[in-house]
Amino acid sequence: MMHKWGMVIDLDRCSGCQACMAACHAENNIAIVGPEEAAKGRTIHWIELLPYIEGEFPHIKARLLPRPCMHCEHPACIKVCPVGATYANEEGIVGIIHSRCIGCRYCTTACPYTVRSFNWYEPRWPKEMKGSLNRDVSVRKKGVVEKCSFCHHRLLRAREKARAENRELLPDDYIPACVQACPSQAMYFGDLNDPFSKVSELSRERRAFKLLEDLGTEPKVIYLSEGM
Amino acid sequence: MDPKRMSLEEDAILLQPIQRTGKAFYVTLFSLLAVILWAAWAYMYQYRNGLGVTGLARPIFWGVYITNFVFFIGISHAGTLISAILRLAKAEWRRSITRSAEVITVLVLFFGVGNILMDLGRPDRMLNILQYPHFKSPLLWDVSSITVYLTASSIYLYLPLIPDIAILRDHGGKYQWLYRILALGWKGTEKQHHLLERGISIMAILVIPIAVSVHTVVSFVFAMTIQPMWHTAIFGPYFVAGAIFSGIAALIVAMNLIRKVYHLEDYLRPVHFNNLGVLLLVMTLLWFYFTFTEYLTTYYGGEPIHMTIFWNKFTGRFAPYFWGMFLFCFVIPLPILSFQKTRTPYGTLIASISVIIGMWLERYVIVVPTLTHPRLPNETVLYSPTWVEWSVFAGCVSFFILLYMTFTKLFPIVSIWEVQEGREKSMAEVQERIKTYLPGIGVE
Amino acid sequence: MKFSRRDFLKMGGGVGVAMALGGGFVQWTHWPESDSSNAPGIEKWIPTICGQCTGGCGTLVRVIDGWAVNIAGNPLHPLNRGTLCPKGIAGLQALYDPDRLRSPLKRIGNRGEGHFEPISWKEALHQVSKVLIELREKGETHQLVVLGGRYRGLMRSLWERFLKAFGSPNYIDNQFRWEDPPLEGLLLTQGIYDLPAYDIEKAQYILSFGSGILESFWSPVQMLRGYGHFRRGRPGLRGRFVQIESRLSSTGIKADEWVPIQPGTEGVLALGIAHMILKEGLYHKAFIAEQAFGFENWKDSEGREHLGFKEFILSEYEPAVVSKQTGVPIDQIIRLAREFSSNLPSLAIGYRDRPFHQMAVSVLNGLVGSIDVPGGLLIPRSVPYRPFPSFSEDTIAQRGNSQRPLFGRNEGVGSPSYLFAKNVISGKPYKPKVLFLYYTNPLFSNPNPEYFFKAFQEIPLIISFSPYLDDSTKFSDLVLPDHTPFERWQDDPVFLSNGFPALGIRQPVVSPLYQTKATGDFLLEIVRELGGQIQKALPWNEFKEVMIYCLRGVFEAKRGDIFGLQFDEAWTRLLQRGGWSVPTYQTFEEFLNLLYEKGGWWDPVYDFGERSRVFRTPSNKFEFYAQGSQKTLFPVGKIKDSNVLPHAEDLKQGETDQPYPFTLHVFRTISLTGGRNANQPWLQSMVGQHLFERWRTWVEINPETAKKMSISDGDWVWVESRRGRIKAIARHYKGTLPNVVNIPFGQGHRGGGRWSKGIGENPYHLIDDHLDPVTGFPVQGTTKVKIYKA
Amino acid sequence: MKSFLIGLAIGILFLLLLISLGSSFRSEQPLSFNHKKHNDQGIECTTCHAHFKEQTFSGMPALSVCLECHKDPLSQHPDEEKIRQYHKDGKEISWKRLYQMPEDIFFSHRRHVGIAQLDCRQCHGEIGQSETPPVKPLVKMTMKWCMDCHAKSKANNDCLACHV
Repeated sequence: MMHKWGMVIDLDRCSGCQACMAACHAENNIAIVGPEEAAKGRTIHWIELLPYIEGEFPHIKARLLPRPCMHCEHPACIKVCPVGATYANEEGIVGIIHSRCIGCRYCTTACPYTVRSFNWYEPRWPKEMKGSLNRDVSVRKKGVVEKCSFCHHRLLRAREKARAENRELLPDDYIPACVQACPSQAMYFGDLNDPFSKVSELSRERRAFKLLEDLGTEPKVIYLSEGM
Repeated sequence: MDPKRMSLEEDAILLQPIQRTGKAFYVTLFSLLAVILWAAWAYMYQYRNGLGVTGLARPIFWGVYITNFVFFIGISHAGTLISAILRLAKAEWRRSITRSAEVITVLVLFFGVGNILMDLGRPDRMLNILQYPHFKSPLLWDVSSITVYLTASSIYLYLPLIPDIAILRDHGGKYQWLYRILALGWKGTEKQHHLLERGISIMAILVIPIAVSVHTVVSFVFAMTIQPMWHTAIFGPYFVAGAIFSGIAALIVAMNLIRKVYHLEDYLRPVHFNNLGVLLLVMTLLWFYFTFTEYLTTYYGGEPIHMTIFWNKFTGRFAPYFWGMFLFCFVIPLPILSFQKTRTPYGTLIASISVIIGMWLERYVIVVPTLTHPRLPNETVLYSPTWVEWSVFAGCVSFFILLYMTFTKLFPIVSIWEVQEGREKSMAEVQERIKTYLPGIGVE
Repeated sequence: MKFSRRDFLKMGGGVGVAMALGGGFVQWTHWPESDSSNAPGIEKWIPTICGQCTGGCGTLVRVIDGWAVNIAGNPLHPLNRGTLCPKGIAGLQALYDPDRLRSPLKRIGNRGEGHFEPISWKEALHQVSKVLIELREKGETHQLVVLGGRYRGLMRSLWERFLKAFGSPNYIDNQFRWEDPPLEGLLLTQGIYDLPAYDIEKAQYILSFGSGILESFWSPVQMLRGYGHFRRGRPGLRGRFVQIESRLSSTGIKADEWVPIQPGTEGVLALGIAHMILKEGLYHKAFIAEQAFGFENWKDSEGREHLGFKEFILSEYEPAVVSKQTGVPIDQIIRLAREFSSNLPSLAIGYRDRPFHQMAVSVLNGLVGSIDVPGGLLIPRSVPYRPFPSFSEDTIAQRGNSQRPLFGRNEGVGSPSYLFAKNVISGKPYKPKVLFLYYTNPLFSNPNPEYFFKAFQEIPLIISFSPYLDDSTKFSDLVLPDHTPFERWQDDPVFLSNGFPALGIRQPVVSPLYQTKATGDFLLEIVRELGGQIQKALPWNEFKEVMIYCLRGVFEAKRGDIFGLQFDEAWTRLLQRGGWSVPTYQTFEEFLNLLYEKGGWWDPVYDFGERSRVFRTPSNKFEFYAQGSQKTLFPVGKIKDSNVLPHAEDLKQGETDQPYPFTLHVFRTISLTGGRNANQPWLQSMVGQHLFERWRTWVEINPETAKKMSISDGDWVWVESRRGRIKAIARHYKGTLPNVVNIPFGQGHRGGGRWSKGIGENPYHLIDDHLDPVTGFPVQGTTKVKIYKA
Repeated sequence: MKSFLIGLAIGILFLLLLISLGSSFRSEQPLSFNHKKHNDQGIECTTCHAHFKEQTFSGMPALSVCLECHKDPLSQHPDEEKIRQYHKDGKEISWKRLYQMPEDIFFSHRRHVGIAQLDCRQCHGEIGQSETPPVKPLVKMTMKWCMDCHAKSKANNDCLACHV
């Protein structure tokens, strides 16, 4: 059976440390956006820790929630792309073909989770840093949209490795960088089609919920709520 | 009716703009050119550096360019739709105004499309839309329907222009070669006339659904997403109504200018303005009705995510824009247009300028606030358009005026043959027609 | 058709125009190519130790073509088991920081202006050794001072050995951080002045008194990993966690309950909780009976009656009294006391507050018996290094060593650095001539850096070993840049939250990028220049040799093993005790190779019940009455009992509150916990994620208060204390007390690189002069400020 | 005016010609390597391009590999001396790569050669028979070319299988 890659984030384990964010930057060659541009809101994060701070002092209900791309089953972004530069593949990963994107930013406005970012300028690195870019991932050009790919390049490498070693792809062969880095081990990744995978099991827990579930986008990122 | 036979004495003034060009024209021309060059430079600056030079950011991915896109497409409804409706309704007073309306349509469409192209992050890949079209995307529906609309309205502009071009061809003067080509050998025979009339009426019928579809589809760009205050069925009719609203306003402004500059007071009379004023009044009320419905629906439903945006428009950061829109779209035009005393050319001009400003604001208030408040927590980003965006906007407006001006210098802006036809033939026709539904008239 | 010459000319013009237009068009449409060099290459994963903070996580660095391309946690390192914190990942940006120093530098122009010229290492060595030889010749060796910061392992021993052989008593430790665990509390109760281990993985209940355990812990990943386990690692058992803090920090957000409290009164609340535990008899009776001292009233050897903890607390800290001081409701105090003492094992973790407030937190652990038990506070064993060979000082060194040290008294209690600065300013007992700065940046990361500015001005020669031009380095005369952690050899002895000692090996993953030199190697070069007894004391050529020398002790200890998978502790213990321990290595060579290959060594055993290790107090017990403090803190004169029992200290909240209505609370976020990380864009882009703040300094104000002052969210404001003022963005934050404002630490570098210099402000410039008499360090939460629109 | 327009037209044509010529990629190798000669000696591709079976890339010949045979003169070819010159200078030979995948393509030699057992010639053509180093790829690789082959060999044609 086809894999259906999904992620489970246990908010009870999550410590809000943002290692996922940094790991994602390092893995995916995300552009460095300096202070002036950051103040305008041009920072790019494929996964971002979102704060929910409700109530009034001193009775506050606050939550921190890491938000990658949801890789929805019914994504709002794919439909609207006029050139088909973003699509969902058979394994459910919503990908972007950066070399086809015309930069109309329709997908960015259509995504209810605002996970997509745009390259307002040509991403540049000081020459001292260029060699340390991840060679498995493209460096985006200015004027295209980008977002979390579930570190799909890691899947390509893992598949290849498994094939070279003449074996099936094992559950731990492929995990995204954020999951790998997570110090409190709040993130799980795996095949949702496999009823016995860790993510499958967790996604059936009582604590499991999805973000903006009522929109019917059917995210493949599942959260486990805090508390008992 | 042989054009050679046509006496032009009466309507000579209509050819004057083509025959004579004053100093004022060149002054205007060069100042417009200056603005356009400046805007071109601004765009080049954006092209080289990226969209970072605009005020856009995450999550406000769309701003002035998209606002302009909707705005210009809206303005384009002035011409074709109004002229087509008036033609079909056989409103006699239309004869002197249809051309000036149709020209707006054709010219302004380019700027609507242009703004969307300028909004692209990768204009160099623009042709991907044709190479890899993805028809699920409302943007592609736009591309299709705007292309059809542009074609249809160009034809619709061109057909009634043929006899007038023939007049120009036969009258001597500059650009004979151009007129010769464009006149398509018009001789004014009965057959030709018949064909022309047929063509015009077919186009008039065709163009109405197309025009309606265009603006509906433009609204779909927003309504098809699931974003709060965009995802609503009212957007189709709301946008169409708004488009006609701003279109008529644009037409009134254009007519006022033509009237003043080319001294066409005899052709564009207060009654035209009065009639259009009434139409604008109707649209004002319709606009209010739609706006009211839309916001009431939102308010009554009271969904929190919608209400955030709602209150932001009513009392929050976007209140100046929202209430500005209300002021310009409703409060100012309504009283002016309500009374015949103030439905003068001058009165309607004021109301129309107000409406145009208001309708631009309306589009802004539709595009930006929703994007400012996405469903999930996001950083507070304030969108303020930069000089690049304003320059490009100014450039678009200037370019449009320039093209319009140039048109009036090449072709008569009031349809000569139609006016004459009206004078000669319609009189009889009208009498005939009236006879069919009123007793006691025309019985000589 | 005939062409005239004129026509040809015109045609030529046409061609020219076409070419010009075309060329221009091509030029104009030319899309600037992005400039990455994504050439593929063979990848290697090299284990090393992260150097971004003091955490000591093991990392694997992915190296392709000599470039470090990515960093992952080392799955074998027991401290982080393959995971990392954001700082660790940004280590890549520390290595490839474009603003790193590229060679030794010599100051030109005035001090602090930041003008330097590059010099060679040879010249640098010559200059330094000349100065040091001069000190030796003049018998002024004690005027060499080493100011050392937050690092671990043999480098520290090397410095101390060097100073001893050279003849200076002045190794000044500048490690103090408010955010550290309550070390003074541990000293007072257990006689240990070192980091304890908090076994949170096995704890059931954590009461954090202002401790940023999820943000600013000294070893973040071990705490974060432990936290995950504490919450969800034990089926059916979910640890409960309460955060008591004046600000709703990320830690507070993650806690089950946030208890807002007046800043600086966390210790008082601890006393209130202790009161309720005593009153309700909920304390751990066995522990108190067997392992505690000073709980009940007692008689000393001279027969004098002394007040005991129980009576003192019961009489002084009624919940009503505590509630008034702290702002925490009485019923909440009662509930916390009951929860804390009934969900065992429970842990109370504080921060480096005033010493007796720290002690108040520490005694809570004693009250519930959470000392040296699973899920409690543990005292880890250290890594069994082989000691340095013995040597004898020469006469010059002896003379120098006998001088009074510049930090005065107290045998290393508290922070000697401020005392040092004060002494330097006053010139008593003497002024230093040469100052080495190693792994420290006091002009930035010490509260109220003015002390150090003034002190540094008095020192004729300052030599910095920092690889970056940080604030202090900018102020120095000679810069001898160290390798960054990924370019050098170093040992990293650390311990885990369950008390197991571990030893990580830091090894170069890339060859040094620039003309930098490991400070250890350089120090040994100096030693060779100095010769004589000094060289005999340090008979090594490079730091790696020092490391290998000492590692032999680990090899010969016959305990522990190379990093491997988790294994059963009980089984290991059995093997070790029986003398059957069979490590994976036979020879020392093998041991070293495995060490470099796997990343380190550990000893997965914690021995419970070794009293002499756990209680190093005069009574050899857990002291509710700090007997030991009489020697260390109050060396002269008699003291009142209530002074050495945990008590509420004078809050010293400034004289008049009127002009400065707010208390300043400086906090750290996980990204910029240390001052070292500011020039790393990845971290800068997520400094204050709870408010989406990045790349700047903001000040958190209670929304209601702000509204009253008509300060809107996002306004620029001045925050002014008696010491100065800084400009920051005002942010409405609901997790702020109405009378407190919070400012993050980490920004506002005066030195530093392109991504840190001049970005944001350093709130430490606002901190008041007042130093705690015991710790010698400024006290958190005593500075008053006012705020107004800029 | 007319002549000017004619000139303009000629100019534009000329320009287009230039652009189309300029767009074809050319590269000169530092020394004139003879694939055929080496091939005829029975030297395998892997000898010089060491990595294509295990790595994503195939790798250019390392100087040390050349020196294994060319340490002392073997032939009369003037370029042979260059090898030893490189050795003397302590530099690697700066081979130019003929085939350059776009940056957003994840291409793996291991997958194509090691796993799928494709013949080198499938993509590199008869480079083994070339006597002088070709200045441009012998097989022009386009996306369509890749996808046709993928379709034919039932390989994955998903966008994300190559685009990263």
